[in-house]
Amino acid sequence: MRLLQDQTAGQKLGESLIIQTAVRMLVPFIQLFGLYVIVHGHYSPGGGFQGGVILGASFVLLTLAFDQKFALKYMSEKANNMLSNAGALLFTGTATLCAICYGGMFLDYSALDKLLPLGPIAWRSFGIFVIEVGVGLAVMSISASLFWLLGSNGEMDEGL
Amino acid sequence: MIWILDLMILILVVVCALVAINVKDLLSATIIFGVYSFAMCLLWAEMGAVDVAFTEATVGAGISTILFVAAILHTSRRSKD
Amino acid sequence: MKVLALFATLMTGAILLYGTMDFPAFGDPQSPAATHLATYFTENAVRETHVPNLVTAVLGDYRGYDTMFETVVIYCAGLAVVSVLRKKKPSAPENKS
Amino acid sequence: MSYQTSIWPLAAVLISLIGSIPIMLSDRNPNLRESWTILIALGKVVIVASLLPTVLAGGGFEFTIVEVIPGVPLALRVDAMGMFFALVASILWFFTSVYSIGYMRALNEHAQTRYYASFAVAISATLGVAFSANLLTLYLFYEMLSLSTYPLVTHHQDAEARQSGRKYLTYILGTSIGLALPAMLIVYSLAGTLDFKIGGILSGTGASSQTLALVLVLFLFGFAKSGLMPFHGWLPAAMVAPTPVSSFLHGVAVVKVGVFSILRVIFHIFGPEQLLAVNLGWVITTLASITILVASLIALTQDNLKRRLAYSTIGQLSYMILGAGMLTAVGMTGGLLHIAMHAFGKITLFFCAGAIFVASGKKYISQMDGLGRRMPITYLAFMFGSISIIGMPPLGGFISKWNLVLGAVSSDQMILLVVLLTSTLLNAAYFLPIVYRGFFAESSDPVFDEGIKEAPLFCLIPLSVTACASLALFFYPDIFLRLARLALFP
Amino acid sequence: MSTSNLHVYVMAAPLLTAFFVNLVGRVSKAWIAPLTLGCLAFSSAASIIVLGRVMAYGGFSYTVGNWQAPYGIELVVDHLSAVMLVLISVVAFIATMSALKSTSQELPDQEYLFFTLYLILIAGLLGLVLTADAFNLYVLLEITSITTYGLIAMGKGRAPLASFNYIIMGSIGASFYLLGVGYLYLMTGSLNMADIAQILPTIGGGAAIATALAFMLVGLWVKMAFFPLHGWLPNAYSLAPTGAAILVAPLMTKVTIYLMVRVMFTIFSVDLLFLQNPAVQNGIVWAAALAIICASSLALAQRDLKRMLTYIIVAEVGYMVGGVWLANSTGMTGAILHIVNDALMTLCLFLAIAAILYRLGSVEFDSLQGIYRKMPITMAAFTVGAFAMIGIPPTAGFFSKWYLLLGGIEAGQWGYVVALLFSSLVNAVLFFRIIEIGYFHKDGEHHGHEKLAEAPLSMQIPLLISATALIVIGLGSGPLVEKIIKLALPVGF
Amino acid sequence: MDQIAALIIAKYNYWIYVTLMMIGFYAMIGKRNLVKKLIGLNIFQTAIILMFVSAGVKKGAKIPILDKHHVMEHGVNVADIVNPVPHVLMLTAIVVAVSVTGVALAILLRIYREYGTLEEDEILEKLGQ
Repeated sequence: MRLLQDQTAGQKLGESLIIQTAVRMLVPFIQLFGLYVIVHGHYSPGGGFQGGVILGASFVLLTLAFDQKFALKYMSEKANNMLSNAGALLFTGTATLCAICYGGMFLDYSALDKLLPLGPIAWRSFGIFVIEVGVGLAVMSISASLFWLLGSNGEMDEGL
Repeated sequence: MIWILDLMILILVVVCALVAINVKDLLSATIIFGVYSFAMCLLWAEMGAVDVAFTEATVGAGISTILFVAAILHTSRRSKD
Repeated sequence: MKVLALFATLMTGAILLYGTMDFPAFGDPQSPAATHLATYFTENAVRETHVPNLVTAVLGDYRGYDTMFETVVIYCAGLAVVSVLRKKKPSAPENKS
Repeated sequence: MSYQTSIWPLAAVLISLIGSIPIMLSDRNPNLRESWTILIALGKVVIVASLLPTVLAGGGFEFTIVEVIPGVPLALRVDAMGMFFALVASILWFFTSVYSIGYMRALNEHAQTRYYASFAVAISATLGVAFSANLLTLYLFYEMLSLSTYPLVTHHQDAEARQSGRKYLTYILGTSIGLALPAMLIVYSLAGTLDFKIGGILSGTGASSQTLALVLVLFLFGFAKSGLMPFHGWLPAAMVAPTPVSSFLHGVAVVKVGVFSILRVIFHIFGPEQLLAVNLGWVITTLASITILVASLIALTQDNLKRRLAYSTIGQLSYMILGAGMLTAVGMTGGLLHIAMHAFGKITLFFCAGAIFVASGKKYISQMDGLGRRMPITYLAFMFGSISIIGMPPLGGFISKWNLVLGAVSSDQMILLVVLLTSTLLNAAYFLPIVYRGFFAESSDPVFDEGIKEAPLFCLIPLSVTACASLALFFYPDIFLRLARLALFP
Repeated sequence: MSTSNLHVYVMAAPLLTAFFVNLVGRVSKAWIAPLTLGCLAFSSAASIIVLGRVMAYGGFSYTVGNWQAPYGIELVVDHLSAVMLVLISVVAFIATMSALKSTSQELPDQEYLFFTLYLILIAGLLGLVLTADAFNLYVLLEITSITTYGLIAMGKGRAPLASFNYIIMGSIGASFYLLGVGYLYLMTGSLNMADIAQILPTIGGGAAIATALAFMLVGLWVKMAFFPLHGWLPNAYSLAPTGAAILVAPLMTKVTIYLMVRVMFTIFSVDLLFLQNPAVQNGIVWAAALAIICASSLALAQRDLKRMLTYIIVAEVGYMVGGVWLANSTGMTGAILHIVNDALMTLCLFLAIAAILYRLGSVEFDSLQGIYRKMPITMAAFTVGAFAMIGIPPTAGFFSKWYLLLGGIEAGQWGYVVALLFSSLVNAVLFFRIIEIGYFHKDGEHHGHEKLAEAPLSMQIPLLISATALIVIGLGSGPLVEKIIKLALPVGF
Repeated sequence: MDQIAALIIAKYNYWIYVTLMMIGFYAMIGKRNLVKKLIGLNIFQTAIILMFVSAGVKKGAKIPILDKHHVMEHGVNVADIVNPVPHVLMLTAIVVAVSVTGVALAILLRIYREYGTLEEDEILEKLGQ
């Protein structure tokens, strides 16, 4: 709450308490929905990419309603970078792991069955899930960082 | 799929595209481009490409537009053509 | 310049339109595109991957190689933007590398 | 004829190429550097001479380095014709090395290391051309020679030298890439090989006479080092180089590489019989005759001694091409022999020009009145050289010219006889006045001329030796004659 | 079909290492060099083994994800792609040694970003060579492009503008290619190149197929800067950071030419390309000749070494496009050999430029006076590269030019032959102009050279390796052509 | 008349896509404003996506999300399901497009920092000075 007061004290044009409060309430739900879209990609439209963008959009919303410094508290630049690396690594790493497994080929998730026997087809399904998560992580962090960088002209301070 | 509806959206899309590249104010152009994206997304949803439509809605109409707006606010809105 | 651009555009458009003459009719269920690969995916994808969303199945598994590079593309975009745009503040310790 | 595989041809070619490395490394120590130069030159002569007996006995050597294009290896082969040229080049290089030391030290020239290193590479390339077993290898060494002589031409590094270097490269690289290379490609696509073969590789390929004529003309102009007009402009320009360069490279090695390449093409790519059959000899002889006459006339008008010698060279080179173009046995022998005879004569003349420049600093003929009394040995040598070039007995040049004249007669082309005689008169007209004025005219600047002495010993000895060699060749032309015969009638 | 994964590791090693470079490199710079060089050394070694296997047992196809060919994505390792794998990984390895040094000078704060993009670019190029799927090719094309946009934009001054131009042109190229793929997909329903090739004869040509071919080709031509579409290249390559230029300049256009060969001969048949449309074939060879002549002439007008080289690259593209379209096996051999040779020549020259820039900071002609005295080894290697560009034996450049010219003569395309010779002559003029300035201008005419010294060892070594390679490959081009390139010719030759 | 109507119904999607492509392409090469060029790029990309998606349409078919158990037991009638392949391809294409847009916008900001304008001719003018 104290933070909120600080924000309102230096209020700029377009920042309103109503919006800020609404956004605060909304953001967790948006993020939840983003996660849902990623996880539920097997059964409904959506998947890592769309979910990742929605997660990223939640940070965009935070930035728009408050300012960039505030949003960066939730995900620092460093964390952002780590996440994007982690996401991309999760995908490529899984792909390579499949190849390293004896008799497996690149991106052949069923080969992971040799590590943890769940059945080849189940592994295919699970493998898709894993890489969707990877895509989601990467897309989330990068869509957020794209907006932050463009919005602050590369300074990563106040934002728009 | 209703082809009349399809055609109407298509015409809307073409009009939006024409306006987007011809309007002098870049911010307007961007917003109209957002509309264009959204109409596209409708069209695809109507064609049965739900995933593509979903993606276009989040990306084309969402992130893309926002990035454009962010960039334009840091540069200039004016365009000579 | 503009005339030249217009001319190039019209030429390209004309060639593309010429190409569409051979296309199967819009929405034709017997078109080659709808029968060759699509048949296999529609019939087998769910059984082979246990993913009911065909798009996700094909995206994540059959054409996972594409998707991997798609992720790398956006990762590169992020990096490229950072490298192009990020202004260095000498005081900020976090930016020291 | 059987060829035995041997590494020695490669050694003969490479010794100076590899030798350029110690020369470059001993940059700081001129004495060591020059010792290396002499040593390598001597080694080269010894290797080439050691190959001579076998060749004279009708044998030869072969060495394949690597097959770079299907059917066309990089290969060396020592046959009589190559031996002929290699012998001339390696012997004269030895003398030039000695002469260079005297000349360069006397004038205290800069960048001497570069000079000696480039020289060593150039002689490697020359021997490479001589020993090439096919056209591709020849082309390789031909280009290597062009590139290695470029620093020598531009040695002085002033605006004029750079200009001349540019001209040199434009002519030589331009023609070799623009004309000789496509000609070579056409030959390859017709014959499927580029190997030098007695009787030619193009006979029996069924190429039309138009194609053959095109290829012939491309080759004639493509090897522009032969100075065939109108691609002769580089040679007078290249005279800005130090005199040893002019004498050896532009009197012997470079220009004769051009002629040698053309002779190779005529003898071993086309084959004289085929040229006779399609009646293309007149192309060669016409071009050569024009060059002979025009170059001799231009030489008359030159006041700069080295430029006069350069135009004389252009004219003399075409003698050799003319001889080959006659397509008769005697004529071709004469053409080939003229390579050796002219080499010894012309190098003497250039050595003398250099000696005069070292001793007196004079470049222009009009300033040289009375100089012969101050430098009798030099002028005597100059006289020997002139007479040899003019083709009067008792000097070597007579033998080759005599053969050429006989060739003209035997080929029933009286017009060629006229050309030969006219040009001989012109030769006499542009050389003898120099000698005459040197000995008998009054000095135009007696005060200045007072202090002029003979050039240093390092200069004087080589020019005396080559002058004597010219004389000796008249009496003992045996080796060269035998080699020439072997080359033409194995 | 093979279960060996080695060729995938060739591609995956730089890709995976890129992420680690990003993670570790931002903490400590010291890790960047060993990681980058290590993974590229691994790639080079692995690619050489792959080439050895292909030569011993023949080419094979590989299915990613173990899905059968038209359904999953297929990778093809045949002689041609194995050669390209070796070429790319080795060139990248050599270039990196030098790039590390010049980047630490030019972009001290952004090294980890630079090398992440750099490695992904290499992975993208390697992936492009392997793939046999028309759409996958588009994605990889975009990866290489997007990393290149980023790398180029990291340069100073006008670099962002050049990069933006490249984005527009590159996107047009990629989009045209994608349009072509779309047309093919609509007509055949398949994306696998070999599968499309099987279906095409049943359709038997027609407007859509012709349009697809035209758009794919034009798209790739934009990407490879084929002459009238070359506008983006000179600025982009000459303004890029040096470290990026020495990787991009030798590889980018050559890989795109490889792609053109792939697309043309894997998807479409020789019959469709050449026999049914001799006028088109003829026209493209003439266009290539024109490209060579125009680009060479433009190179003459430049007063900056780097810019001059970029125009030479454009001219070389004309060589190879012409060689491919000569429609005979000699021309094709020449084109493929020239891909290898040109990559090495360009590498050698750009490495020399990097060394000069590192010490001198400029490669304008005027500032090069007396450079031979100060940097003899660098300039010696530069001279070898220049000779190769001109095409002087025994350097590699001569032999590929030999085959190209021979192919031109066999096909009776005299315009192309004349253009090649003209361009060789122009190259001679260009390079001897530099040699003259650098060597034969008297010392002391230019100030600021007092402290100039030979480039550091880590830049000299790659330079010497590449210069030696030019001569070795030149001398070894006989066996190279007989044992590898002849087998790498596309089906139908 | 019926034939024309049939032709229109059969091909109108492709015509529209060509029109959109032309608009985008013209903006890319004909417009002087850099942002306009980028908008053109995006329009071009969506036009291609439209073409691909149109290729996947089947009249009266359902979206490509199936019922797992139903399919496992009874199989599926292919004609009832929209072709999923173009959708997969186009997801990738959209991502690529937005990535390119992002990078291009970043570079635009850099250009603006340097030259203070986004008009191509004005930039060239400044460079000429």
